Amino acid sequence: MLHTVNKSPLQTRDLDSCLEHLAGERLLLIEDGVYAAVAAGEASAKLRGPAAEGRVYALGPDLEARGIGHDALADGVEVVDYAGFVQLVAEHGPHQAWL
Amino acid sequence: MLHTVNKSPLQTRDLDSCLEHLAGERLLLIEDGVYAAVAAGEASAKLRGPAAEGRVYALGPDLEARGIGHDALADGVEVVDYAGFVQLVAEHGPHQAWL
Amino acid sequence: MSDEANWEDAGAVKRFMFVNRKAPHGTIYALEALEVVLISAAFDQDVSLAFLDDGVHQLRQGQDAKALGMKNFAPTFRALDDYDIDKLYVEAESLAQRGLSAEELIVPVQVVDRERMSALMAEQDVVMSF
Amino acid sequence: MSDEANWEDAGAVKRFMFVNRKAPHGTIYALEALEVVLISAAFDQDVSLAFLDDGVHQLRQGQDAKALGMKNFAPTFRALDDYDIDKLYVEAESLAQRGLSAEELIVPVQVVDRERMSALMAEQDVVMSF
Amino acid sequence: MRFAILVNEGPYQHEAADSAYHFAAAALAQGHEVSRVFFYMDGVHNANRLQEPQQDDRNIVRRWSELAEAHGTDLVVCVAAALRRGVKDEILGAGFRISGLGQLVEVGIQADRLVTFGD
Amino acid sequence: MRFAILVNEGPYQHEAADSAYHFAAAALAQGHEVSRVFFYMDGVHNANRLQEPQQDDRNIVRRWSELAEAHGTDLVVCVAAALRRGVKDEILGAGFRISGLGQLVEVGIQADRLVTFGD
Repeated sequence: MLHTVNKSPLQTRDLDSCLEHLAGERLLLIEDGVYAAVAAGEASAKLRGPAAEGRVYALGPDLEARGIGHDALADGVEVVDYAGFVQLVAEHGPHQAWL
Repeated sequence: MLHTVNKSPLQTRDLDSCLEHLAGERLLLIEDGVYAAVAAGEASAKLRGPAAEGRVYALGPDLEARGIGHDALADGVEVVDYAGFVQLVAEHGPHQAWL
Repeated sequence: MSDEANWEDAGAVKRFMFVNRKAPHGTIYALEALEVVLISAAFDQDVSLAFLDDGVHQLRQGQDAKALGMKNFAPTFRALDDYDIDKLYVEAESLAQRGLSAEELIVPVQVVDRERMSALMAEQDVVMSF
Repeated sequence: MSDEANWEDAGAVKRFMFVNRKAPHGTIYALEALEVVLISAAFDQDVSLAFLDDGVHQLRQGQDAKALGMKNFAPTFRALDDYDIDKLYVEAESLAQRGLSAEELIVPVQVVDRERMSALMAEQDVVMSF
Repeated sequence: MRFAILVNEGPYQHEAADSAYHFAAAALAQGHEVSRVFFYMDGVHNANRLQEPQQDDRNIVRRWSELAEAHGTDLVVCVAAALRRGVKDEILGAGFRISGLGQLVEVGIQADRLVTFGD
Repeated sequence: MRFAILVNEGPYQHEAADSAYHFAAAALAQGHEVSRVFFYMDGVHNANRLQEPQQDDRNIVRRWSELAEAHGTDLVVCVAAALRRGVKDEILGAGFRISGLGQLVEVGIQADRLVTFGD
């Protein structure tokens, strides 16, 4: 299963709820959800466990739009483009959007 | 100044941010914001200070729509209808919506 | 219904979960999720509903949106049983945070803990989140 | 502009604050708030902008939405000075939570603490929140 | 007292359009003036006269038109927001007009209170 | 692989409509099939052909029409959501059609993956 979160982690509880239900699955941060991946931000600590296991991704075009360089990302977060988003859904099964 | 919050307190941080900036002003809970006023809910504790001073209101039609009886409300929260909403804005000055 | 004919040809039965995480009335998401659930009944799939986070508010008794001119759709949850949709899972932690108990809900539900809810989600073929 | 003529007759000068609390690009709120600010310059009011919560993200340097086909509106903040709009208040606590410093922002701003921000809000005649 | 209202969201999706209407109606019922309602961003969809809600639901565009008819409230749709979203004169409800953002700032100056509804 | 996409929000207001488009385009570029995009709730506003964004902005309705034209993707607008919001045949973009919610459930069954974009 591939989970996506599209909201900022300091604005809504969607990321928190997703992480509470993530178990061993994968998480892709899209839209305003990518702010969670900023290492210097408060929310990035929440990603530490799954990121260390290579299960957290952030959408590149959404990072660029928001002025977040790849060097600013928390350890273990992998950047993918839309092609990578498609591959993640294809490989890891049903999509669950935490809207 | 009259502040309004229209989001659920367990979904977004809008109520938190509003309360952090409320100072001595008044707060009216509308739309999904009214869930904050439910005494049994986790969020109602945050309202305690301003509610005790009679500065917290909840919109009656929005409570009814959501099945929240007046007896379920936290102490000090005053229920107003739309006429009361209009009066609050008229008497207490500029409106600030915490969208 | 031609839709039905199509999928019956395919013979597929999938596990569909409708995930409800939003409060009713503030947005139309909750109401429209229920519309899809009702339609899905015609397709004889393995349908379940999950209520967590603010989605549990959808099941509160006594909702009355008349004064707002909006629809009272909560009673429609009672009709799901007639469509053989009876897997309604409600997360215990979400209820507790909101001071709600299962007895206060408009329909009988299965209360599950967060771990069980995660496991149920992971078993699905299709998840529609609202 | 007939709009201008009308208010000039009234002779009113009001304190207008535009409160920005949302991140850019995910919704159009941030972009459209800036549009109102630019228009307001033509009305010679006492205009200020407040950035708090996720609104501070609007001022990040290096935003590039080209790959999304969306507008890069952040550089427009640099034009505000030409319109004599120079009261940009940014909340220190909001920056800190997001790991941002004032030096990383696209324009010079006044960093204020939460208490000062509350006081500034309370001084306004009109607050437009986005 | 003279009120102005800003509506940032479209009909049916968010409660904002309902809240704005009920506020306006209540202000008028108390004898206040509601000089202008400004529809911005997705708020412009409020003005689409092609809306055909189900029988048991409210008709949001008609409700605004009737309010304007009864009380002379100026219903202004932001031209840039409307063009972008395809809300054109040919589908505009009665009592609405399309104009510039200056109409929002202007009424912010002229009205005693500006009340905002959005998401 | 066969993808289906659900779009719950309108154009320009939320990024959801953009994300859905970029996902669809990327899937097609990889040789996958995108058999249907279903527009639900405010998503129906994506189909309004009267949209006239500014010169330097993307044209969301045209982008969908071109995608359908090039790849045969079925663009389905929910009839109930569209009626309520005034999205009628007379303002429908090329390649879109109005139909029932059954089309969403059907494609959820038929497609290998259903991907949802909303707010």
